[in-house]
Amino acid sequence: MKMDILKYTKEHNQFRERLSAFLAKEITPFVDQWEQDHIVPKSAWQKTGKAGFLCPSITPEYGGIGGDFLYSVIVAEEFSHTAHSGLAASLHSDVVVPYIDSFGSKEQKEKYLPGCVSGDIITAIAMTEPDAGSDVAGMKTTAVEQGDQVVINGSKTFISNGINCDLLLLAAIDPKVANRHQAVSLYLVEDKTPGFKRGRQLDKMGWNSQDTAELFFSDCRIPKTNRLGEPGSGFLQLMMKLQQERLVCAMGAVFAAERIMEFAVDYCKNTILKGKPLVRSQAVQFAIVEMTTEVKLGRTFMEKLCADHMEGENIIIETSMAKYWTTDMLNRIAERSMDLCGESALLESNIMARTKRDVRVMSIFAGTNEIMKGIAAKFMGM
Amino acid sequence: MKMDILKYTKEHNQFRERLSAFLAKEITPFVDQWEQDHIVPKSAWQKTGKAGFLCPSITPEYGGIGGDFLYSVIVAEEFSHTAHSGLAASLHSDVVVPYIDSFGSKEQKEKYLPGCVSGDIITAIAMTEPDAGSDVAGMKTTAVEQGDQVVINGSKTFISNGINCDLLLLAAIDPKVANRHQAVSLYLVEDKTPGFKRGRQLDKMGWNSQDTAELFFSDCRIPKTNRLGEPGSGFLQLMMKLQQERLVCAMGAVFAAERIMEFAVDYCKNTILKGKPLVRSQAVQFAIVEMTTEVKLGRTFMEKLCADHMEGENIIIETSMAKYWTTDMLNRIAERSMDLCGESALLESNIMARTKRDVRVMSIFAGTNEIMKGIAAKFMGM
Amino acid sequence: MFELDRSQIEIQKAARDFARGEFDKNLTLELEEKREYPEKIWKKAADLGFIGIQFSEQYLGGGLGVLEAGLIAEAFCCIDSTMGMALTLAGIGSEAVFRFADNGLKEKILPKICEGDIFSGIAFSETDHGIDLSSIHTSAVFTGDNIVINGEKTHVANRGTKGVYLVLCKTGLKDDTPKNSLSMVLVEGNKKGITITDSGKKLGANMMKSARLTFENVTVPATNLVGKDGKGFFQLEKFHDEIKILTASQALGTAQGALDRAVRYIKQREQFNRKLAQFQITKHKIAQMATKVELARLITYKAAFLFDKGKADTVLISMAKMTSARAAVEVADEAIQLFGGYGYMKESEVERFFRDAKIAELCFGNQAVQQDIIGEAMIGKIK
Amino acid sequence: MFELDRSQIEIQKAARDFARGEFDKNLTLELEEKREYPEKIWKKAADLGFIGIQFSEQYLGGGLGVLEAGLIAEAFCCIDSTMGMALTLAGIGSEAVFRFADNGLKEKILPKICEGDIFSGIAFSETDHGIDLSSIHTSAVFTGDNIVINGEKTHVANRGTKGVYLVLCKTGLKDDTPKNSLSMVLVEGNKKGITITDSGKKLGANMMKSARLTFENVTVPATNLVGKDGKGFFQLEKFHDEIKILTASQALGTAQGALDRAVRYIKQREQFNRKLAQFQITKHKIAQMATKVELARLITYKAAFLFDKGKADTVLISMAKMTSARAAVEVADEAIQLFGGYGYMKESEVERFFRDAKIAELCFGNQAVQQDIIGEAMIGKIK
Repeated sequence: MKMDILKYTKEHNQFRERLSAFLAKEITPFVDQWEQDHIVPKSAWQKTGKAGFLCPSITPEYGGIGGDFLYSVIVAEEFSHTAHSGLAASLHSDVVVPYIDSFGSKEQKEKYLPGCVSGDIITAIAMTEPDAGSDVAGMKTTAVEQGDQVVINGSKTFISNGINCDLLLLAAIDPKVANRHQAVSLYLVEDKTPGFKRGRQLDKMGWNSQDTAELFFSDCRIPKTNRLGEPGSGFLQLMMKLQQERLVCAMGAVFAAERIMEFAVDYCKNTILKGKPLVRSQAVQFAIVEMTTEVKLGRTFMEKLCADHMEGENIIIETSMAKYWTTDMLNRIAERSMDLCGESALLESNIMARTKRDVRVMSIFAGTNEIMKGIAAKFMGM
Repeated sequence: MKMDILKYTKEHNQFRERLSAFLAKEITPFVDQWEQDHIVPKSAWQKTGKAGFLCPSITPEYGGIGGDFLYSVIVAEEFSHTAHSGLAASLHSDVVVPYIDSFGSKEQKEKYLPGCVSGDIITAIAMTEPDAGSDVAGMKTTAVEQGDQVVINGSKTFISNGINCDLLLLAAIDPKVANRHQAVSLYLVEDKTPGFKRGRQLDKMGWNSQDTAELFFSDCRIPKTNRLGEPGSGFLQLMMKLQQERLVCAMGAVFAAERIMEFAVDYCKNTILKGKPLVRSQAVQFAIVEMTTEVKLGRTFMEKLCADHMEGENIIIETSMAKYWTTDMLNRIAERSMDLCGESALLESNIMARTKRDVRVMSIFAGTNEIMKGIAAKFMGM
Repeated sequence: MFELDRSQIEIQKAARDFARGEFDKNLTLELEEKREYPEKIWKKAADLGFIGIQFSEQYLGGGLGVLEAGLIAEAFCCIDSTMGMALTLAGIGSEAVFRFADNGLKEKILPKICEGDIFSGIAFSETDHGIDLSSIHTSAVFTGDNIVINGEKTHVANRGTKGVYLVLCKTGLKDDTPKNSLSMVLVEGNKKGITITDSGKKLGANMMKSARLTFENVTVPATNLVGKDGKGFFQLEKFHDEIKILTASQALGTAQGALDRAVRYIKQREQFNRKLAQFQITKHKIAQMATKVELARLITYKAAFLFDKGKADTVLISMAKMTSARAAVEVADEAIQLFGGYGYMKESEVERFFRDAKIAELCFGNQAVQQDIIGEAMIGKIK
Repeated sequence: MFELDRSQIEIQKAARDFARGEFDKNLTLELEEKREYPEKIWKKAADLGFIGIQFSEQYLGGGLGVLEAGLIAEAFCCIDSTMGMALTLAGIGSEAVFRFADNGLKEKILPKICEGDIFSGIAFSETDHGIDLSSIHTSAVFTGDNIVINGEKTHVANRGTKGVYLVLCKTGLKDDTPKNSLSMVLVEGNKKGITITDSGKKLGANMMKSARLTFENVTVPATNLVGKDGKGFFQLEKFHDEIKILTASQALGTAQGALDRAVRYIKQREQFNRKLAQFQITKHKIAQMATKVELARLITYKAAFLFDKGKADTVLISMAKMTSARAAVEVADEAIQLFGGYGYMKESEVERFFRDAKIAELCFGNQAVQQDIIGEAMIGKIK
């Protein structure tokens, strides 16, 4: 029997089957419409939550199932079959909500977590700023504590779920603290808080079903109790959560690459050119073998990192490497698959065109791949 | 604790320590001389065998320790520290001798295996022919059975251990059998058999301590009892052993790449240019991160395949992929490391020059990487 | 050697000035979204002689060469790849009319193309995957003074009825090889029997709609035969020589445009208290991009130069098309990366340059097809 | 445009004919193994005017340009990369004498170089890693009519005493920047105080021994100063322009030679009952190799052409060196792969072409150094 790096139990497998059936019925049929609408209806989030597929890591106390990280892997893998990014379940469940779960007070958790699990609260994380990009230390949005309140001023951009979000995890700095890394705190900002305004939804190369937006804060006041943890602990909190964020990116990249390969192999087996299926061309065969090899390398590495991550290991170097390598790999594969599809890949009716547009962002978001390499170099002592 | 794909026991670790000490004392100090001599003395093979480091998989009945495949992994890894190819322990222990062990008669095993383990018998495998290369079906060397004897005619080339070998595992065809794949048998040919002549030792790009040679057979007569298994079973025997051969190549490639990275990182940390260590250059940092990432991907994949191989799984597609990818990766890394070393890499006194020359052959031998891709494509149903 | 002459430099400058003056990012984004053709700019470009510059003056062309046509395509695409492609391809197919048709047909068609009165499109492929000459089924049957066409074509750049289509038809018998049974016929878009089905959005070049065209007993005069009956295969090869040079030129401009935008951006964008341009990795990326553009330019110009000298070199042309399109794809992709999150936004333009570049790479034979051509020619006969 | 003139084509042909007639694979393998210089062939090459063709006729040169010198280097390396490099580099460093020295020194040295009487070598680097101008410690002190040199140099191509070395020295104060404190001095190899220590085998180019040279109170006449005192930095830049073009030319020839050998081999080698050349993958490899060679040739010729016109373009030269050397490395590497097991044997030649190509890539600045140069120039000033 082949050696399994990730050990799924019967419960995991049943969860996967339920999810797969749910997606086929409630999500996939609507994706084309959402891509045209440039947004996913909130009701879809709620359906997903009510069905038990959001935030599986949250304890039953707050409505979750208290599952291990394998549930997150399963969600990411099954969602890859829907070939869309609008209903960003991994972002919500495995990137944003864990901040509240790990660093939130009991009151914050009681207030927000059940809604996050049920899909009534859609979250977003607001880090990136127009002038700062991946550079946390260059952040300009300020949060000044005044009595029981915090006054927020500034703007954020490229925020996924920016239109749909009901709750925002916002990073801002205290302008009075000189050391930029000690100046950052994370805040929970609710939708409809006065002074918090959504900017335009951004027109992107891809991810058309995803509502990415600019956000503006003008004397936006939130209660001080909406700070996550102690003042100035934001940078540390981010550092603690980035490992999982990068791993989630790597998972998404590997799963997306697997979906592409399924499509490409199928296309090349079923498309006849000069009387022969494309796969009879040696160049096509080699391309498919090379791409498949890269995907397998990526999957094995990613699975190994998931296992280490579940053991609580510090694998910041490896996850930075995995994030850059798997997303670059995904982009290579998305493009090479287009080459295999020839001119049919130029039509948007061919999934390859959308896929290539969609995956391009992955080597940019969550810290560009250049940032990833810089981080790895730093932690390798260079 | 990090998840271990390969589970080493205390016995394994002790074996590794003994081997490491042995190599540091008995092998590494002599490598430069052997590189100049273009051969390793037989006595070094014997020392290695007597110390218990050849053929660890052979059962105690024939002198081995009956170890699992992890011992082979350990031997390959520790030998990589000696940075030479002449004393080709993996080739002997994990590629050639297993044919005798798996397909030999009791008499053959009794006669040869103890010597293989002790290092008194150095083996070589003779498949490749001047006009056939990686194409088994194009083989021209004939073996005709006459009474109790087999008469061999033909020639072989690029045979590692070609000069040193005491016992040759020879593939030859029966010219009377029309189906080329059913015509192949494997034979054991002893040194000094009349009609078996060694040709010149070949001058190569690298692998200078390795005695690679041409071999000629002119009415060379061996007893029929030196056939391995039934007549015509050679092709099948080869197929059954190629998985391990390819895996051994992948192991060698990964370990060599790790040695290169150790050297390159060390070089870049300790070489000062314009007043700064080379690692302060961003381009150097990125290069090292990228190379390290590739090596880690290769190692994880290779370890996973070792684990599957030990479970007896059919992983012919994956080992073909691993052989091509890891050896290509090794070549990329050997060359990029030279780039990091600048002009010092041009001097043979810098290990990088020798390493690059040495590793180049790995994407060619044991079936070129193009053959590997063809095999993977075939077994993937294309 | 290696230098443009004064007239070429002037054409280059004129094209650049025109594009800078007329093209507008917001208009482009709007037209791309709506998939509409830049009619007004097309007319102006035609008025100034930028359309059909390689056609003889007797047909109102510029009497110049493919090199000059390429310089215009490059300049246009450098300023805006989508607009540039739309204008460069306004008369696609008319090149074949100019090279192969008899004088009557040329006089009928080419002046209108050069004046921007009608467009032209090619109707070659019958499968979504792309052209496969062995499976061209659209038939053209000569009936006295007419030709009657039946069949279906895909990947046709289409702008409705006001133009002509160059249709590759089977005029020989069913079992004839493509080499002696294909012909090119010019069909007016307003002919009875043509049905146009929009193919929907494309990855790029969205100012040009793509469509599936069906021909049902479409009848045109026999004088609409372009070139010789049964010589379509060879005419197609020659047409591909010319159109691949123009595609390489578009890609070259697209690459240059993406590089220019990247250089501008990194000089003003700060990260970690330094300009992006100050990071060694950025410098190296720019160096690689600039080198790719330089190489694409050299080989594209050389291919055009030889074509105009009557020494069209199919191998070199395939190399130029492959090199230049790859340069465009890679340079635009790296530009997106340098722009970071902003690069993924339509506003940044570079993501569109990437999409348009990929079109250039996949059309008229992807890399594998070019390599088949080059490899076979390099190897030559095998004993 | 894009075409050599008749005289250039003749030079190219003459160089190719000479190399085909004189070079011999077995001799090459023997000399490489022994690390010996092809003295006899060198003399013949000099007699025929192949050495110093870019020097004026008054110094017995050919009165032609770097383009012509490059054509010779290319032709030689195409027939045999190791032999070609040995001959092309026979006078390395004398280019600086020709460009910067005063007439007296030129008359003293250049005719001997062109006649093949003496060799010339460069002594720049002081670390094994390569040249680092900020740490040049070898001092040259003017004492009346003489210059006294002390220091140590590495990576010096050396052929004993019968030649001259171009030594980069510090003539300014210890803390002066390289820009105003370096000078070039010509030193005869037979001077007292020079100790030569062989550096042993190299990856390639083994007909030229490399050595470490120490200078202990080596005294030469003040007239041996090459160019201006303190201008070594700028002279070095210009020298690098020229030598990088020649290196690109050698690499171009090496790439072409490896491609030629690969094409020959695949047409006769059979696998699985077909010629290697008949596999699609082989065709694609050849197509990629041929395209790389074509691009390398275009940019190398352009760089040389501009140099000879007095418009030396350092960015383009860096691109040419990088592109051409990379092409040589990649093409030779692919040739090894196409040759299979035989490619790993010295007899096949292609493994040696690879090793020589890698030398070209690492000398005079590896890829990273070229990219630093190109990137900085492309980006220009940052506000």
